[in-house]
Amino acid sequence: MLIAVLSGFILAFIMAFTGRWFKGKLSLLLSSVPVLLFLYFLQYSSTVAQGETLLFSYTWVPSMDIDFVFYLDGLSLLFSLLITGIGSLVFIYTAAYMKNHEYLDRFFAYLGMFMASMLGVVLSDNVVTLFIFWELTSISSFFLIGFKNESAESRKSALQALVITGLGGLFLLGAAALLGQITQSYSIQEMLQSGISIESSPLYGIVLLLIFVAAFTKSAQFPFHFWLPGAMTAPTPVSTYLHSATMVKAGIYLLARMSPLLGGQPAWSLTLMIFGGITMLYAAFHAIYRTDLKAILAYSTVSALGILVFLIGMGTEKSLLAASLFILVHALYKASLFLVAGTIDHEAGTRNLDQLGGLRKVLMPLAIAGLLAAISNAGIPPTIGFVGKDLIYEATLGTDSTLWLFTLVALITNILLLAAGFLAGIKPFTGPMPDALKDTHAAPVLMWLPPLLLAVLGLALGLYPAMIEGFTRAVHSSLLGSTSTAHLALWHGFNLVLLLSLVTLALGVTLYMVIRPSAERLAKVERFEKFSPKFILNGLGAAGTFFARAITSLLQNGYLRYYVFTIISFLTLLMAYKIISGVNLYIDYSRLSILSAKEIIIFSIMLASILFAIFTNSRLAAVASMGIMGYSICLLFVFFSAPDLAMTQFAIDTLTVILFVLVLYHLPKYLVLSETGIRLRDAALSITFGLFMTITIIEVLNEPVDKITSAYYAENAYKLAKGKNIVNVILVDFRGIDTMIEITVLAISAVGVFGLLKSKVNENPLKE
Amino acid sequence: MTLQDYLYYFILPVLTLSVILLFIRFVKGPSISDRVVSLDLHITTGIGIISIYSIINDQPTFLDIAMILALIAFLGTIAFSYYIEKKEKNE
Amino acid sequence: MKSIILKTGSDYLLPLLIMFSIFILLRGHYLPGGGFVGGLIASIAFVLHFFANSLENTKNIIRIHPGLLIPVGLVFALFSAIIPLFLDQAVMTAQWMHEPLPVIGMVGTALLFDIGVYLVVLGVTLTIIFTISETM
Amino acid sequence: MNDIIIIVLSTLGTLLIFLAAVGIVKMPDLYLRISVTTKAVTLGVGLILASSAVYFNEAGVVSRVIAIILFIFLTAPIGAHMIGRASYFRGIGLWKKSVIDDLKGMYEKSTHTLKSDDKEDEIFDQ
Amino acid sequence: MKGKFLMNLLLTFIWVALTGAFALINYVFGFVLSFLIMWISDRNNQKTKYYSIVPQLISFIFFFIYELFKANLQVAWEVITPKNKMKPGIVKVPLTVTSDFEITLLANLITLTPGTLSLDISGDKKVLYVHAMYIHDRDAFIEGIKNGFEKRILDLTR
Amino acid sequence: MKDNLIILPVLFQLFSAVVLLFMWNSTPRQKITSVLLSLVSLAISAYIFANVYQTGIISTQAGSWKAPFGITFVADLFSSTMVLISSVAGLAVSVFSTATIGKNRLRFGYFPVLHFLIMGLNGAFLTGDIFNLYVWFEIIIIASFVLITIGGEKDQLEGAMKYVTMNLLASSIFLTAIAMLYGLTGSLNMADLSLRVAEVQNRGLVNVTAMLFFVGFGIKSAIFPLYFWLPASYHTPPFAVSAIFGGLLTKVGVYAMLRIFTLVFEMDAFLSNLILVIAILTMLTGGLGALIQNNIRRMLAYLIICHIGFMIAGLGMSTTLSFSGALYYLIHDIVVKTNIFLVAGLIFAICGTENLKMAGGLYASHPKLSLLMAIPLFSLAGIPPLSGFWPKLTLIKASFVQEDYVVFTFILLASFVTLFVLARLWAEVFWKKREHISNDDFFCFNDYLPKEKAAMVFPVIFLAAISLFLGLGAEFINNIAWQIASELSDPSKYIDIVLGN
Amino acid sequence: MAIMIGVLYAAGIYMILRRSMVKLIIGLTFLGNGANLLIFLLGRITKGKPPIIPSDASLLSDVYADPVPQALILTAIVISFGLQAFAIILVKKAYEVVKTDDMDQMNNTDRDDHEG
Ligand code: NA
Ligand code: NA
Repeated sequence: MLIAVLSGFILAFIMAFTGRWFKGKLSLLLSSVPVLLFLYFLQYSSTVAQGETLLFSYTWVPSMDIDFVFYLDGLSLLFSLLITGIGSLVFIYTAAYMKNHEYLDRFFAYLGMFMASMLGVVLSDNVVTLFIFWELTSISSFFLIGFKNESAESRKSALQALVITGLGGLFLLGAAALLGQITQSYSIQEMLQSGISIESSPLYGIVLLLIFVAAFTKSAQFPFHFWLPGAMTAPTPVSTYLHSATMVKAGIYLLARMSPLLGGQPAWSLTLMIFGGITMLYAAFHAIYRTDLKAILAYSTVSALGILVFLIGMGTEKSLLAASLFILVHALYKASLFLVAGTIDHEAGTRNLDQLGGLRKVLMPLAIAGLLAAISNAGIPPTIGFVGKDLIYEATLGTDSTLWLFTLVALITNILLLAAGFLAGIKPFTGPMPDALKDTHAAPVLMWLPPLLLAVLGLALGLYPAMIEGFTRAVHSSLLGSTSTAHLALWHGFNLVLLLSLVTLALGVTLYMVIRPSAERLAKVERFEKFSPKFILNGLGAAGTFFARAITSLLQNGYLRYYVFTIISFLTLLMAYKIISGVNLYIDYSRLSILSAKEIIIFSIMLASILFAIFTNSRLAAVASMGIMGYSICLLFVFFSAPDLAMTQFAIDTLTVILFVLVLYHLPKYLVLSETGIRLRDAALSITFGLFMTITIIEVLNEPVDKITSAYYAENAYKLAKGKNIVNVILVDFRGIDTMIEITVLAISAVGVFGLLKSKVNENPLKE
Repeated sequence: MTLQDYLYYFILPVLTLSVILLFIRFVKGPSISDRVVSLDLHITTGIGIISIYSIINDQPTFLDIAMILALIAFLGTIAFSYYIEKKEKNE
Repeated sequence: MKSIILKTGSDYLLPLLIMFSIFILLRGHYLPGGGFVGGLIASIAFVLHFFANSLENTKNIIRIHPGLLIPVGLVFALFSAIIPLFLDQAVMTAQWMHEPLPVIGMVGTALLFDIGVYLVVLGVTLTIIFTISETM
Repeated sequence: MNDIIIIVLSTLGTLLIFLAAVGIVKMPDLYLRISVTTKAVTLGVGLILASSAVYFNEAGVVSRVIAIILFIFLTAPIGAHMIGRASYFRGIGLWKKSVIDDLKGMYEKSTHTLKSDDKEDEIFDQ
Repeated sequence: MKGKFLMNLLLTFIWVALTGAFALINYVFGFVLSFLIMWISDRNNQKTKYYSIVPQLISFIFFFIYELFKANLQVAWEVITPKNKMKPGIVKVPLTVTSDFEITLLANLITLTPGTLSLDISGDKKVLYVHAMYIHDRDAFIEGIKNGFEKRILDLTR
Repeated sequence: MKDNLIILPVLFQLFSAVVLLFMWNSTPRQKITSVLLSLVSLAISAYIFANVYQTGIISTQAGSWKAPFGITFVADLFSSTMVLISSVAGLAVSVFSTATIGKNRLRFGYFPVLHFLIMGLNGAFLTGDIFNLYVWFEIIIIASFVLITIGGEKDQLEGAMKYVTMNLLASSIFLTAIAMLYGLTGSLNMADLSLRVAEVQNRGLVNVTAMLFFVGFGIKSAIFPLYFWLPASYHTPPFAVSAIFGGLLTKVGVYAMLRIFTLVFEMDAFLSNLILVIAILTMLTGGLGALIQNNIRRMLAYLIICHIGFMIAGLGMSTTLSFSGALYYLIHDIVVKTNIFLVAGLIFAICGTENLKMAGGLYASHPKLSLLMAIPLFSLAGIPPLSGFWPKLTLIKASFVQEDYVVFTFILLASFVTLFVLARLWAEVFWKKREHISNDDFFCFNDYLPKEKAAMVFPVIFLAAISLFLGLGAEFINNIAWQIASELSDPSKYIDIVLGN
Repeated sequence: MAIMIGVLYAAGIYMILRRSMVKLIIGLTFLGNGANLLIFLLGRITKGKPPIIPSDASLLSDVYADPVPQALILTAIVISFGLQAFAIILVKKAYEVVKTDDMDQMNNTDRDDHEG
């Protein structure tokens, strides 16, 4: 199982090195991977359909409680089959669609990566590994969306998609960690079985929020939906695979998976129904205004995803059953429609409905596929779409109080979607063929067969829903969290549901007849873009950038003194707080050494030279007063019994002065001084800081201290280290390492000075 | 009054007073050369202070510092002269 | 800028100061001094010579590039640090000769180390000051 | 006896230093300050050092003191000379009541050389 | 190479004095040490002259100390009296001494004497410029130097 | 293993530097020697790490003076891990330098100083003495001063002025803090201090001292609002230098903080909250800064800051779990940041610019290299299961345990910003078509000798492989991080071993 | 003495806050001096008793100054000399290349659009 899940990565890895062999004819060979996987998963279908579940565990990071645990139940198997099945078709389709493309190998690598990630998402029982694969789908989709990477539009869409789904991913991470925190386990099954009630946890709200954002971003729910239409810049196989059949359903998958765990509460269902409802309506409206085939499909996908969210949110047995089936239904017809659109684009050179028509003449098989998919979408019997739509109406009608509202929403959405489906699946093939399309060729078999297969499958399943009944039941069980007894049928007899379906059909077809997609109509809608979430989020992004720029240029403004000011202010604040709040202020005068007159005078001289250095305009005078200060310190060292220090301080001071003198030789006079205000401000800060230092020092001096180290040195310097000047013994023996490093510092400094002075400026930082 | 007291209460104060006077010149300038001269005398006077201090504390060790002081102060003066002479006048 | 007085003076001061620096170096273990101050005094000697004469003159005296003293000094220090490692003792453990040498006194790795310090300080100071002067 | 010598020497030295300090404040121009103070202080410090030599009265200390004194006497005039000539070169003027200035105009600014008499100067000017 | 030998001995003594250890072995060590130091530092100066006449040296030192005290008192007086009788100026003193060592010695002695300061020596070593506090008579001043310090230096070195 | 061998990472680097100093005039020999010596030092570090991993904390007393009288060196798992990683980074940078550092810099001691720098890092990691730590810090800063200015270009000098000033300021504050500590306890040995600080009566003073340490180390580790030096300077030196800086320098500050605030000072509520607030602001300002940069290295510099926030947050939460998150992040960050600056170097070599707007087309021209570079890029972004992800997960867990949802929120936000920034980098540099044609005289990547190309690519592969291991081998690394965190949480064993109890 | 150290710190900070590079370095020197004196003071001061074992004794039994701070300061002084020397040269070089002593004019590398 692990190999099955990871095979896509292996494929991608192999492609990175052997890619050049797979750019031509051999590329079709790659399709064997998804096909084999599909067959592999198919073998479990009967088992699963019987209501069994399978668990595959592989150790990975046990210390973090993160392992590869793959859980195969109805839901995950459904998705696995979709992923590998549609994957197979997409692989095959791609081989033809992108024949001889320069980077075909990369494309397959990304597809493989994506497929593997997606399998990981749907199979993982461990929420963290689920997140990991989830994130990998975002990444691989980033590469896929941005595949035409030299187009700015394409890059922008890829980034946009990554931003939205990446953001969602992080929420999922949070959710995963939080769930783990609440239930002390990362395994979804264990969570379900542990009986710990997440609903009653105070963190429930946060978990929901996190899960919702994760799912909504991935599944393009309002207000995060806009990345999906944007992602249509990707090559059609990508749109088909990611943006209709699989990746966008990851959010749905997540909600479905979590439904038994988190569902049932008003917070869960209301939120999902509201957002799902808004999304399905909003996107459906948008769909019929588009002229670009793929845009239509994209919006209708968003809308369909809204329906799914809505259904899951409703959380009734019927709605979940509807969801279970609709996932499959939608995948089949939408993938088909996308592939159809891709082929049209490939052969006719445009996807613009304005310019399309009459293509049935040259692309007959494709027209059939389009028609079948469109009617499945429309929910016209005997397609599986009809079964799905029925279930949706049943579900909405099944709710008690607000039934009419839900049903109305579903109805309108379905009408719009029907029209949109016809626009995409039927319109290009009907009517007269525009002159521009006269030289359209027939599509190669690999480009019409996959959509046709999908469409036919939709038809077949509609005719024999029993074929998948057991399976759907298994899916339904997963969603319910208990065993399902659902029954699928094409024909339920004449009832309200059927009536609704008929109304849908009638109004939808009428709408299709009325609509004439055109640029002008599109423009009308786009006027409202100002209020669209995309625009608002873009605005937020711009505001964020502005904010980032403002903050950054405020902080990193280039003025060193400002930086230092900030740092010292920060330090002073911290010290002040600690001193005022915590230090027991008292002065024990007896512990303070009494200063003699000469020390006071030395201090006064130091003080004077400091002031002099501060206020003088002559640099040299400042240096000289620095020298004076050094010598005063040296005298202090003499008075306070530190001859070695005095010597060293003196020698160093002189050398420093010499260095200054040698260097200053070149520098100009002091430049403009800061304004008085700034000087006062700086002075205030400096003095405050100095004051706090003084207070701290006095307090530290009050503390008793037991210096065993010094006592040990006094005792043993001669006995053990054979030296009488204890300071020097410390330097060369007790703490000799310090001295060794110290001379190394000097050595490095010399190297630096030498280099700094001798090197010539060169502009190229890499190579001279 | 012991020798130490005498040194402590008379000699040292006078020497420090001299240091103050030297410092006045340092502050007054007016030219950099005046300051350098003052600096040099500071150090030389420092040598005197240190040797008095070594008597007071009975610590001949301090004379070593005086030795270093003498050696190096000279170099500082030379460096300053070097600088003063080399510096361009228009600066 | 050459002053005869300074030049003559420095001719006499140079050996005096070098000697003094060695004196300070050797006595460091017993009285104030040591490799560091010693090295500084030695470098001051050469710097003084350079002020009085020309850089070429002073360089001729030293013969080698002063920068070379740095790694040499570091080798001394490194040696005194690693010798004990070969004797299975902790790094920098002082090793002493059993009998004191005349004049210098007890000789051990500490002295070796101090000499290293002396050389590094000398090398560093001269490198810095000479480089500055060369590039002025 | 030693104490008296010490007191005399140190007092003398201290007074010299003090006078020099007064001098450096009082003297009207740089050159006077240098010439007044350098030596006074030098001698003063010498005396003080001598007093400490007397105090400790050990060969080691005495020799050290002698070394210091010698060194000061060697370096102080050189230092004074260096700073004086540099200052003159840089054009730091004499006191207004100065009676004579033989050095005026003798420096060759560009080459930092000093001439011994005026004639060359004239030749040079032509 | 008598001069060098003397210098060597001198350094040896200084060494012994510095270390304060008067054992024979220390003299030997000091001798070797100073020999090495001179070897290092003397490479550029081929012509070196050292004084050989010790008595003259001693008398010279006494003369110098005398001068020093005299001048110091003079200056002290000047400083403590409020009125000043100064007549400062820079005087050009022609030189008889020729070697660098002699010139340096002379200049330093002049500087050490309070009230006078050797400012500079001309490039051709013919003239010493001296700053002085009391120049009542220029020629007398020059004579004072030439007959005082310079003559004694010449006695000592030639 | 003989205990006193733990000092070898330091001494061997010193030895290397000295050997290289002796080769001053022969830069080709320096190159080979540096690489070989780096290899040996990697072996030494690995050997020490293996020993510590198996036998536990090892300490040695320099000069055989028993603690607290001499200077103690301690290799616990934390320090030996850090030493190992810095050797890894050192090797990579050394190899990269052989191709990318020009004569103008090699002639002025580039390689010796590089080894001095790593010596300083190793010393700082291994020492058990607070003043000795200061001294090692000084080695690090002087070596970094030299490296940041080497070559002496205008930008370098401008950046260096700020870098130098603020680092010197930090040193002064650090030294001040040490003085306070000595004044309060009379001791310098960190294990000994741990015991003595607890005995100080006037707790307020201990707190003030802790603040000084916090600010001192804070400047070095570039936390808010002390990080200004970093974006001002990190993009100015050669790429190899940026790499070692970006990888290791700020991390020493983090190391020191982790060490001091677990061993010497107790983490009280105020400190903990302070650190958390700072951590949040660090993540925020760093992330925002990175958002708007067009210069790749400036962008990365801000990301460094942003990610320091993660580690500091781990410190602030102050549980074994949060420590282990911070430590895992630390390990990951060193490897990946080093690598990413090397990647920036490669980008520059290929595109002739490090400006996002002008660079481009890398993916088209160097697809395999691009994929290689994607590894550090995405590791840094914390894409699971690469190395950046695990510690983040741990930190998030830790924040939940603490019920610190603000921290959690900002960790997510900062991760998000990082992801975005790096994706943007990818889109601009790798995907975008290169519009700007660099001038002809630019020495382009393709003009390099094969040997040099290999020297530029190999370190990236090497570090990428390690970061892959850090990610995919999460179990191993997480165990190490957890073990270190446990050592930090309960320093009694450390203290016992150092003091020989 | 405590006040003096406070003054040194204050002066150091004030100088660093000025615009001139030279003042900046002098400020850093002040800070360094302040820190050194701080170590010295906090090691507690003893007057007139250097930590040197008398020639006729083998250990220090009398009152003596604490040698540890002295050794630390010595190390710190030397190190800060190394750093300072470098900083001074850096100032010189920066002045030569950037042509200004004014730190306010060195904000090139902090501009958003700075091209490295
Ligand atoms: Na030292
Ligand atoms: Na030291």
